[in-house]
Amino acid sequence: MMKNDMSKIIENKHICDNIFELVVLSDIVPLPGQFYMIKGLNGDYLLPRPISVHNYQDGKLRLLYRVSGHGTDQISRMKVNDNIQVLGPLGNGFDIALLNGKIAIVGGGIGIAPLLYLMKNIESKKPDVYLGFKDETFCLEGFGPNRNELIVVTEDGNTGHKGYVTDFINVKDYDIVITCGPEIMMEKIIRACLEKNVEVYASMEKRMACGVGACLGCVINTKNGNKRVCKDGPVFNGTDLTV
Amino acid sequence: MMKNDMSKIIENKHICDNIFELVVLSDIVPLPGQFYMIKGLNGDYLLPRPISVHNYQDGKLRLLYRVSGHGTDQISRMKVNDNIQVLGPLGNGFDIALLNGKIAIVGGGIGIAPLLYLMKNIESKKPDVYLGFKDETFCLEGFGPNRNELIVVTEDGNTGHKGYVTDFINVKDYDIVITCGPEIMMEKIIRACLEKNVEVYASMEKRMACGVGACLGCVINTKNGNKRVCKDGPVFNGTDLTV
Amino acid sequence: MANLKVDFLGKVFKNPVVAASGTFGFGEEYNDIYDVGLLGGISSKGLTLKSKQGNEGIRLWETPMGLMNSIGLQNPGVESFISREINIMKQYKTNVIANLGGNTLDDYLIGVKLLNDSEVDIIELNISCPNVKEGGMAFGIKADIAYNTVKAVREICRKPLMVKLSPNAESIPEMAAACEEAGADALSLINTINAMAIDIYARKSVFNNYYAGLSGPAVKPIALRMVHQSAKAVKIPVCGMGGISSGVDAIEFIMAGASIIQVGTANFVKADSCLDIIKELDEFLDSQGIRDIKEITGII
Amino acid sequence: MANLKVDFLGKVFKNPVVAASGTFGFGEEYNDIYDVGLLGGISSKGLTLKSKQGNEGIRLWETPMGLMNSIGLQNPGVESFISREINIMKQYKTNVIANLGGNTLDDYLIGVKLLNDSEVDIIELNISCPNVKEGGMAFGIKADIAYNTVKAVREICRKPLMVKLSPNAESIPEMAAACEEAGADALSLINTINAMAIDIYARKSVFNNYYAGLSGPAVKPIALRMVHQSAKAVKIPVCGMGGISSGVDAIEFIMAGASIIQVGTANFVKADSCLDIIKELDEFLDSQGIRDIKEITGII
Ligand SMILES: Cc1cc2nc3c(=O)[nH]c(=O)nc-3n(C[C@H](O)[C@H](O)[C@H](O)COP(=O)(O)OP(=O)(O)OC[C@H]3O[C@@H](n4cnc5c(N)ncnc54)[C@H](O)[C@@H]3O)c2cc1C
Ligand SMILES: Cc1cc2nc3c(=O)[nH]c(=O)nc-3n(C[C@H](O)[C@H](O)[C@H](O)COP(=O)(O)OP(=O)(O)OC[C@H]3O[C@@H](n4cnc5c(N)ncnc54)[C@H](O)[C@@H]3O)c2cc1C
Ligand SMILES: Cc1cc2nc3c(=O)[nH]c(=O)nc-3n(C[C@H](O)[C@H](O)[C@H](O)COP(=O)(O)O)c2cc1C
Ligand SMILES: Cc1cc2nc3c(=O)[nH]c(=O)nc-3n(C[C@H](O)[C@H](O)[C@H](O)COP(=O)(O)O)c2cc1C
Ligand code: FES
Ligand code: FES
Repeated sequence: MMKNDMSKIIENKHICDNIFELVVLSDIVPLPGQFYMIKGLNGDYLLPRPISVHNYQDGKLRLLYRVSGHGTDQISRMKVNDNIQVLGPLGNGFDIALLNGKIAIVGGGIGIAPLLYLMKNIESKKPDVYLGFKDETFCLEGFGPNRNELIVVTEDGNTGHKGYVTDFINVKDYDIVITCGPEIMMEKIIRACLEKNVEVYASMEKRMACGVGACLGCVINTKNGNKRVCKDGPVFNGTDLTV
Repeated sequence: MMKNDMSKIIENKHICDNIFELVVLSDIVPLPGQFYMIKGLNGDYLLPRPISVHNYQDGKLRLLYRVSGHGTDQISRMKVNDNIQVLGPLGNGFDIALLNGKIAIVGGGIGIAPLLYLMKNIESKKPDVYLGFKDETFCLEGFGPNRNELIVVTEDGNTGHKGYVTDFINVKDYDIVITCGPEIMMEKIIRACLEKNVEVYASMEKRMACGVGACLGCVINTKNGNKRVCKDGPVFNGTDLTV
Repeated sequence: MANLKVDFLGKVFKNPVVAASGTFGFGEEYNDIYDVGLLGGISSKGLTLKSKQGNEGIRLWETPMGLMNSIGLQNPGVESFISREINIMKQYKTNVIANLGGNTLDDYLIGVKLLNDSEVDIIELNISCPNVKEGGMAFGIKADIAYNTVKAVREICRKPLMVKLSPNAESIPEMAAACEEAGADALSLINTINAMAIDIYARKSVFNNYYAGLSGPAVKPIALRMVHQSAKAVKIPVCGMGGISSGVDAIEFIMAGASIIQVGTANFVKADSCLDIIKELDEFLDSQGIRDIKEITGII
Repeated sequence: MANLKVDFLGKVFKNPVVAASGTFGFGEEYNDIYDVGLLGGISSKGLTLKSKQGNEGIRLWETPMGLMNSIGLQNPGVESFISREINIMKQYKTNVIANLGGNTLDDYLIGVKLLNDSEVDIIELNISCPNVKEGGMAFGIKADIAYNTVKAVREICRKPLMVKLSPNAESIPEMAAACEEAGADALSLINTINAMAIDIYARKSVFNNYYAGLSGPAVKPIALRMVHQSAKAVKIPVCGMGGISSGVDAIEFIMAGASIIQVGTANFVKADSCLDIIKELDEFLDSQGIRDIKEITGII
């Protein structure tokens, strides 16, 4: 079941840099890794934008997004009480039941967005969390050090370790690695895991139109043929991917 | 000289019904009857909207507008401090030097917008003011009864006289009549004036693209051939018009 | 409640709103959002004789109020359609239109033969595909090639045959007339308009195939003109589309001569756009005191 | 500061940005807003041999990110242009392009003869006007008619001759090649696309002439495709236009093969759009380390 609705904006807050958090009411409890197609009502752009669930609690859906172009810029200008179009939850999400053993979560930049809600859902499994940023870090609190091991890496060493997050994780230490972030980061992680026979799940990104699996605009090549990121993903098992 | 600029919005106030007042800073003192091409920056419409100067004082330009479609709706949603595109002042405006003798100003609905600033500019000439509305009246204060004779007419008799403003003016009583409002109202006034040999000036409306006289999209037929409402008008002498 | 029901090629459409080919899959994804049985019909994803993987590279690109796509007809093939997807479509209580493409005349003919024995209500022959025998120029560009294709298909086709015109045709009125003469029962138009986008930083065309198809509100004024031209050029009914996003848009197409309409890109903009359009059609007719939508079909 | 200077038909354009015909009058109105001498050139309002009053009824209509117009070539006529308006244009230190329309071949020929002796830098032959001798079909639809027209004009024309193509042409590559063969020195495109709008309440077409011309950002992807096709089809230089509103748009057209570009509808959206575009061109080139705009012309 998915919801196609006008929702009133509860919050649309500037977090830092070009990162914002949008909060809307939503009845449906999403799975971690699922996403929503979001569109302002009076924008001069056509297609809704895919944004992952960042957190969900007590009917409040939180979406963390980076202003990276025209559509997200328009969304960031919307005010509390404005109506916004929210279609979702969409996609497969992570299959929590499969996530057992020693788990690492590896996020990069705005790719950390879906990982907070994932973490909350597998907190009892005490995953280690690796987060990489360019310079400014954001939303670290949620992943809080009292909850699990938190390794923060910035390219300039501003906060935490200096370098790339991929240099600070030894995938062999884990049974399962979960990753979301820039393509190049995910590729490195996936390759390392496949080499070491570590189970790996990645949340993929592709331009979308329908977001529900109808237009075939968002397919990726997998070992089992074309798969739709919006419907068959966005979460894929690394063994299916052709990296 | 005209200005083509991004201006910061000082005020964008709901007056009543679907009437709003927009206030921006502007260095150039406009002539009464001139107008501006107004456009929000992120709207999903292409063409700026022509809006008359409603008032101008101390560098503050006031525009009174009715939300009647998509563009004006978008303008009405803009907030204080947002940037807005303002091109103007444009058009000929009223030639104050020509306005002598006993003057009547006849406005209808949102057509009263340009008449307040006109009135302020010819206050010393003590014009009589006739204003017609459908039901709710607005912005009457500016035309204040202490300044001149003010005759208010509403179709439902809610405020002032009941009926059409055209039924309450005897154009013969005046040397000059100035009108702005719905086409049908202006036509009646112009015809009456031409019949009675009373000088009459009307502010005309046409769809516009450039607003500066270049595209020839806004022409009206006059006795002297096609005239551009944006450049040769919007104020026309009744004797030129083919009503 | 005005009467929105339309007879089209002998089928009853409960309203004139049909989901456009390629934008609605085989209906099942949108049926998770609303009951797609409320639509007048659904046109299937474009089918080819053999299954196709479609194009590599970027498949979607947004333009000002438009969408470019280069899906490349990814589809399961006619045989799979007949054994599987048609059953999905058939469970929704609405008309099932099979959109059929092909690169050779034989592709079309074999495909039609297979569909003849299926449960599809209407075949929509998509003649915008590149014609491999004619050097890649689409069947839908030159009226004489279209005529031959449609005529051959007509001879073996036992389903109502609707031919989908390409806006890239040399002349829309000539193309429309040629398809009518060749035996089409109806026309549908427009397919997407050939267009281009360039990634100026990468210094290359966004799409691997250079050009891609433009759809959405941006093309509506062009589509409306072409639908009007077609409706004037032929006596067979016309199914209009191209940028329809609202009841007002739909009414424009109907007044211009479309008996039914299709909605494509608007499904992406808002998933239940088709329902909004049906509602707005009804409201418009009521507000104007029109009791039957057929009263205004082609009045311009 | 990259080099934006372009040689085009033997004239020096200080930058490739030209104000498009019909959107800029004869330059004087926009010169009240900024120094139009900063532009690469200005194309005049479309001229006809005799003055024209243009069309009755609504002349402008907004569409999603587009503009429809039906001005109907209101203009003072070639003779008035030569005695009056050209002098206005000539005071701005930029190239003056005379855009010339006509309903018969004779109109064109007499017009060109008059312009031969004037100070215009380039003649832009607009072949989108309805050809009265051919029953109202525009000169610019069929390549053979265009060929004959351009050839006849070429024989008497002593100015650089740029032929402005209509996007409604049956085939853009064939049309481009025909005009080149007939002796055109350059091509410009696109003119507006035939389109329609309906006032559903009045139940009639918005425009008295039924159809009108669509321009603006909505048509950009189509225009870009046509400019690319033309540039590939001919060796003569191409002037590209259609929906250009930003430096990025302009670069796309230049990469697709346009040596210079024109800006039309964008002037209405923001009066000094041309200046913004020139600035953005410069910034893009600098940011990419490109020292001369010619390095990227037609690289796709
Ligand atoms: C499943 C999924 C989940 C996502 N979750 C988040 C999230 O939680 N937070 C967040 O900030 N971003 C997320 N993204 C990326 C986000 O969708 C894009 O950054 C956004 O669409 C860019 O739109 P724009 O208006 O800023 O850019 P524009 O340049 O205006 O976009 C133009 C078009 O390109 C598409 N596009 C551009 N960049 C991307 C991209 N990286 N991925 C997919 N489409 C793109 C847009 O959707 C749009 O159709 C997610 C993407 C996917 C596919
Ligand atoms: C010289 C002049 C001065 C004006 N002064 C004022 C004023 O002070 N206050 C005010 O409220 N209105 C004024 N108007 C009318 C105002 O411009 C229109 O109401 C407005 O453009 C409608 O835009 P929209 O976005 O609401 O409607 P839409 O329906 O979205 O407009 C679509 C297109 O039609 C044009 N259009 C629609 N209605 C009109 C109209 N009545 N006149 C001209 N173009 C129209 C729009 O400009 C736009 O290009 C003036 C018009 C002119 C010509
Ligand atoms: C993503 C996408 C895929 C499409 N696939 C097909 C197709 O397979 N067969 C076909 O005939 N038309 C296809 N079309 C064209 C549409 O059916 C329709 O003709 C066109 O998009 C214009 O309508 P619209 O503006 O409402 O989208 C496709 C359009 C889009 C946007
Ligand atoms: C109001 C208007 C008037 C036009 N008049 C002419 C004309 O007289 N001659 C001509 O060749 N093109 C004319 N055009 C077409 C433009 O020059 C240009 O080819 C077209 O608008 C596409 O460019 P654009 O999208 O940048 O506007 C006109 C366009 C508009 C919008
Ligand atoms: S976005 Fe349409 S199939 Fe994925
Ligand atoms: S709006 Fe362009 S001439 Fe008046």
